[in-house]
Amino acid sequence: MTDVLNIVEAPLSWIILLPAAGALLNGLFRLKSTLNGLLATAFCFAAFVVSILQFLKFPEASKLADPGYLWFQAGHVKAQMGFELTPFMSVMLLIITGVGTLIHLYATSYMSHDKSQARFFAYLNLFVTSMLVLALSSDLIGVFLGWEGVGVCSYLLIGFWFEEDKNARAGIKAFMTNRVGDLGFLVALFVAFAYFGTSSVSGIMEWIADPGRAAALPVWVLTVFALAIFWAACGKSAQIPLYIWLPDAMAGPTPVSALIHAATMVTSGILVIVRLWPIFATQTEVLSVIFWVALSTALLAALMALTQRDLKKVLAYSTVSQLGFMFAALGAGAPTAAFFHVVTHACFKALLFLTAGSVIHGMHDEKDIFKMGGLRKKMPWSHVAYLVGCVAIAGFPFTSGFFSKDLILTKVFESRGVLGYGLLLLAAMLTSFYMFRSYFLTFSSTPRSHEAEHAHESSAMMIVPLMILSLLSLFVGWLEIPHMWGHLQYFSHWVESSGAKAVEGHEVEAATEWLLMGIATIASLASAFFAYVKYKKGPVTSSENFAWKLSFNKFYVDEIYDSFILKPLRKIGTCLSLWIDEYGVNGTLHGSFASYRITGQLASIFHTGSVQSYALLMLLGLLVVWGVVNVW
Amino acid sequence: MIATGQLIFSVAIFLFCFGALTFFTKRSAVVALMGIELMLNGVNLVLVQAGQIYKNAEGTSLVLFVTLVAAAEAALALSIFVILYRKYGTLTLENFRSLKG
Amino acid sequence: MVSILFWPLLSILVLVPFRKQNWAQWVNLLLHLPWVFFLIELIKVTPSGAPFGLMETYGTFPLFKSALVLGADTLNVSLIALTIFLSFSLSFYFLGHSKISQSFLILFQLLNFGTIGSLLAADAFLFYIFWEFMLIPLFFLIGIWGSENRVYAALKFFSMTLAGSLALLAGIFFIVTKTEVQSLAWSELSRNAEMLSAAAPWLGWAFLLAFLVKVPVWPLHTWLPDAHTEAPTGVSVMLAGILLKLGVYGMLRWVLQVFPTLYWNSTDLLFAASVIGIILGSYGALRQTDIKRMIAYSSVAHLGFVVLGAISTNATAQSGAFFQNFAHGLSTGLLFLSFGMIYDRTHSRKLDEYGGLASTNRFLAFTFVFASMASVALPGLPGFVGEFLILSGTFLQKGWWVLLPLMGVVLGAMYTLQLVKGLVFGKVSPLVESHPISLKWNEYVSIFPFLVGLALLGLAPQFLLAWINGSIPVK
Amino acid sequence: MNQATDLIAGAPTVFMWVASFFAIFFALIVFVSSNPISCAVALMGTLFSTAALYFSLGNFFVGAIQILVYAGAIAVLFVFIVMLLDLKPQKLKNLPGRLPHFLFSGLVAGLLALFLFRTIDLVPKATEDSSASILSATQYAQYFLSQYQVPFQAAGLLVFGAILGAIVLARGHLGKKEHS
Repeated sequence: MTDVLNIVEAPLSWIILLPAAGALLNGLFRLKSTLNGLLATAFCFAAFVVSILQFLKFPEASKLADPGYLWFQAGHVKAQMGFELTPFMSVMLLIITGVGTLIHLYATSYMSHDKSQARFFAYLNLFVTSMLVLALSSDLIGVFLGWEGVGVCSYLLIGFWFEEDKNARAGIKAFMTNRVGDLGFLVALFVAFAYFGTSSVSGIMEWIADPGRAAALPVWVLTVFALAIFWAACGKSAQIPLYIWLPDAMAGPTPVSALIHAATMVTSGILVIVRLWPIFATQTEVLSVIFWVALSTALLAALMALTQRDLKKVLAYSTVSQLGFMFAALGAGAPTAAFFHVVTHACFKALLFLTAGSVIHGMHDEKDIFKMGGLRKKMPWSHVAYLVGCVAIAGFPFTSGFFSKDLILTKVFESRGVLGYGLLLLAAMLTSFYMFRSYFLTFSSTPRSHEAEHAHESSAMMIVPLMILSLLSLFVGWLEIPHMWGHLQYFSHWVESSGAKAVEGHEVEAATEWLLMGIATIASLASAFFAYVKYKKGPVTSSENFAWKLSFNKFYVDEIYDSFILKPLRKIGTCLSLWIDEYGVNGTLHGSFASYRITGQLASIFHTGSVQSYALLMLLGLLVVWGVVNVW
Repeated sequence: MIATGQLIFSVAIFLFCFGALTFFTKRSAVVALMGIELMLNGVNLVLVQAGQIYKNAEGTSLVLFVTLVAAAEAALALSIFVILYRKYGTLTLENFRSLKG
Repeated sequence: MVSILFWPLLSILVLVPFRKQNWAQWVNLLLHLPWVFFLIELIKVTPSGAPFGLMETYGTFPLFKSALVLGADTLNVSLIALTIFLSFSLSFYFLGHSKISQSFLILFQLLNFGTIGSLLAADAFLFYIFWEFMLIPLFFLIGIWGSENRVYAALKFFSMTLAGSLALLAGIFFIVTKTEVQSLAWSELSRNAEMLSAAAPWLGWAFLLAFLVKVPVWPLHTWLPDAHTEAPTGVSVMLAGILLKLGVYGMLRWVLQVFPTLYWNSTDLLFAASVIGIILGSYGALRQTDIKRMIAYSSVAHLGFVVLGAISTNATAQSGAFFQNFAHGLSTGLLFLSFGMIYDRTHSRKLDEYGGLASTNRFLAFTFVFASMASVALPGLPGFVGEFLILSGTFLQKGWWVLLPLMGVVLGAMYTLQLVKGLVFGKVSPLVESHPISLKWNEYVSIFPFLVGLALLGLAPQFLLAWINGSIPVK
Repeated sequence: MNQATDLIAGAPTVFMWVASFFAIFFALIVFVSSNPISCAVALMGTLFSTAALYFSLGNFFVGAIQILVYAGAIAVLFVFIVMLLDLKPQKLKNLPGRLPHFLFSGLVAGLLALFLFRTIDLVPKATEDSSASILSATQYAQYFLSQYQVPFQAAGLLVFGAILGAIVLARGHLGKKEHS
């Protein structure tokens, strides 16, 4: 690390305590109407203000630290509950608290008529707290505390309307998949404590930096560590094997999907990898694994999103596919590109989800886009916001999506060559196609259902956050202009300064970069136009061919999981335990009891009751004994 | 020829066995009791014989006690039989099965 | 130490005159106060270093080479603290409870006396006496106050545990007669441990068997689901809270330090048994329809983790195992207690008859979810601290074998969430609808210490960990 | 008096043979007969013949006791009871039913006799020491009051208990009207 590391003491724990206090208060007191919501938003906003203060400290200080207290310590495991803030994480902090506050404000009016608001906002604040713990804690084990805390909050929030069974089941599915992912994190922690002796990120970095000790490590340690962290990231950020929970997570209220399943929680996987980047930088095989998994996720999710009818499901699959983009950037060895896309994605995906929420709110909880249509006139503000969101995500020129996606595409081109670039470009085209499909189906042509006629615009408190987010998703891109146009590479400076150097792939000359940018823009514009042509008038009753069915039923992945993994495991386990417990051990036990009873009954045969037979038996006994004595 | 001692001993054996047989097979309680008296006599015979052989009074004293016990036992048993007869009307041993386990 | 041991007996004498039920319940509560005072005194004076740091001998049994020797160190004093904690909060729960009669309370105090006795005993024979003594009140408590087939459960529990401890008695007789050990005091036994292990190979196993039955290690665990399901709420809280831990304490104290060679040879076998216990215990819980049996099977899985830690050679897993005792005691205790309160009103244990508790009684639903999160070892709650230490210790020692118990962590989450979904979330079932649950003040007070305990041990467990780390047998 | 001593030592006299024959014969009748009265009489017969055997052995005191107590009291008691309860002769009706029982007891008794007869040769020969003489009743009495003082008292107590028992059983019974 070139510049001298002056670590500044900072009250980071305050950022966490504020939303925690909000959660506690909301939990305890059920205030009337929207007061709970406002209380939660206030606390979140306070956290936002404090994080801005910390953000401003950054040019001088290279890292903020708050030692916190010793959580637990036994044998070789020492868990310190301390907090630290690196430059790039402070940006993420702003996203979490900033977008979080907007979403809290939006949720206050969105949930205004719900009967248990206090519980909702308690969970929401609890979520923000655990997300902050995840982002801020200095030790990996603290990160894990936030990691699982976030998992529990998403379980509680997805299953918030617990009356319907399917919500509760969706919550369980989310928690279980996250739990399977967290096993990876646990393994990483075990390896860290066993081989690095500590789980604090800075401690591990020193261990890696010092060549002497790094050489002493068995060769597999770093690879296993990186793979375990990636497995946990797959669980949390919904990559190929463990993405199944995200589409079902739409069962929760829309602000939840916006906050958790778009902006903050799903990006935690990338945050951890970027923080531990020096380890990943050295593991080329792991990076290629990450790249190909991410690429296939992006493609698969994009394909699945093509035929979805439920507006939120479309956005859910698009989130999975955008996360695929971010991980692809990581796989291509460019943490800056990945993190930049995290930021831009947080803005426009939150915007898209919130607009979808206001649309559904206006349409009295009707989610099916085939039944919508013609909402342009009825919900003008939502329409504008949704359009901006689509434009940004599709990557139209000069929007934030354009810059971040283009950066990823160039980085992928540099390190993974044309094949990787081509597939990712295809995914990008699919993204803009299905986004504009959903746009035209909801907003253009004529209303197709009773609710569509009477759709009403949402209240101001919902529109204001939308407008702020749309401005953000338009202009946040300007922070990282490609170096040919100007030297305002604010972002990469941020990320590199916190220790995440990009892997030096062969730099691409400016000309090819121009070419790549041109191809990307033309591709997204073309697919948008294609969507316009196809869906201008309304839903096209496409023939139920095999490909369509495959995509609509999500490639039957859920069914495959159930029939090949979940059901057999449960079946084998339960009947195994049934057989062994009930019949095996209990059997032997009852057998032994039964044997006592049987011998008892045998003995009673001799008690015929007649005195004479007793005397006879006694004499017989005597003779037998006498005989034995004589013979022996 | 067999000596006196052996003759007396064999008589005692016969008496004892016949007493046992009567006790086992007789269906009337009183006769069963007689069987017991027979067995006791068999024992007395052996005791007397031993007393004579060793020329001391132990044999005789034991016989005396045995006889006394036999008398007490007979008295009590028979009065019990009387009650049983009154209560159950019969004295055949098969009917008294209350001990059945 | 004697005061804390004989206080339950004294409180029985005090309880005798109070025939009327609620009088007895109030007196029982008040009798707990001096007990807590004695505990604090004992905690102040307990050394944290050598095992059985503080020894007191009172008189001897001439014929049997043993003496009334009581010993205290942080291991058993911390468990005594847990016992008193559970008994204290339970005594709040008992106030105004229809089924808790005077004889119940007397038997309950007898149980406490047995528990604390076997914890404090520093003499093999004395330990055996208290170990057996505990069974008697438990047998009657389950046998009389339990639910449907309580007699079967009580009989099964009694016979299995008795069979185990008879092996212990045989071992003690063998030591007294065959070996030249001067006295049965723990210090004496542990001093010539090699001679004891050499004396007879089966001797160590005789001791170990008694404890394996008590900590339900996998093959010997079938008494636990029946005993826990049929036992009344108070007893199942004590059973899950402290009595299972006695088995672990026994293993650490009387087998690890008295027969070290045997203990370390049998670790592979015990590892297999505990791992199977974890997995089959979780699957056992998964297939239950009866809620209390589900919680009981979860205890089998959790205790599997504790045994996993207790047989490892490094200090991390050992202190993790001992800490897990407290975590499990509180979380399962709270689960049983909160469900007990529901059961007192609805009298049904079938999971599918329940649903939607969250909409009728919010506080109880919160407690239940909180307790099940603790039992799922969610970080921030004590379960995680214990389980993490155990698993990282096992990883250090056994390497990639740790993946098997890790599966148990996922299975644990599966059945707990299934239980929570069935009971708390979902549509409001007619049963829950027709029995509106409004908790009395003493029930709130009895739940409160558990919540505080779980939160405190979850976020700041270091005060307890530092205290017990001193006398963990394996350094 | 020494003539008596060789009585035991010498060959059994004719009188002894006759007495033992009668004893065994009467015992057989007790066993065989199905009529209780004949059993009772046969029992008396056995008692008298054993008394004769005692005389033949030279132990006149025991013989006298036998006749007085046993034959005189107990046998008479039996006859009295048989007469009182006028027990009908027990026809051996379900003989087949009891056959296994008969056979089994016969087997056991036979086995017992076999075992005992095997030990018959262990019976010691009478010692030729003529110094010991047949003791008279007074000498027996001294024995009872000196060496066997305690058993003697116990016997007295036993008899007392028996008498009490008999009275209580009989009297208690009369109180209640019982019909069979």
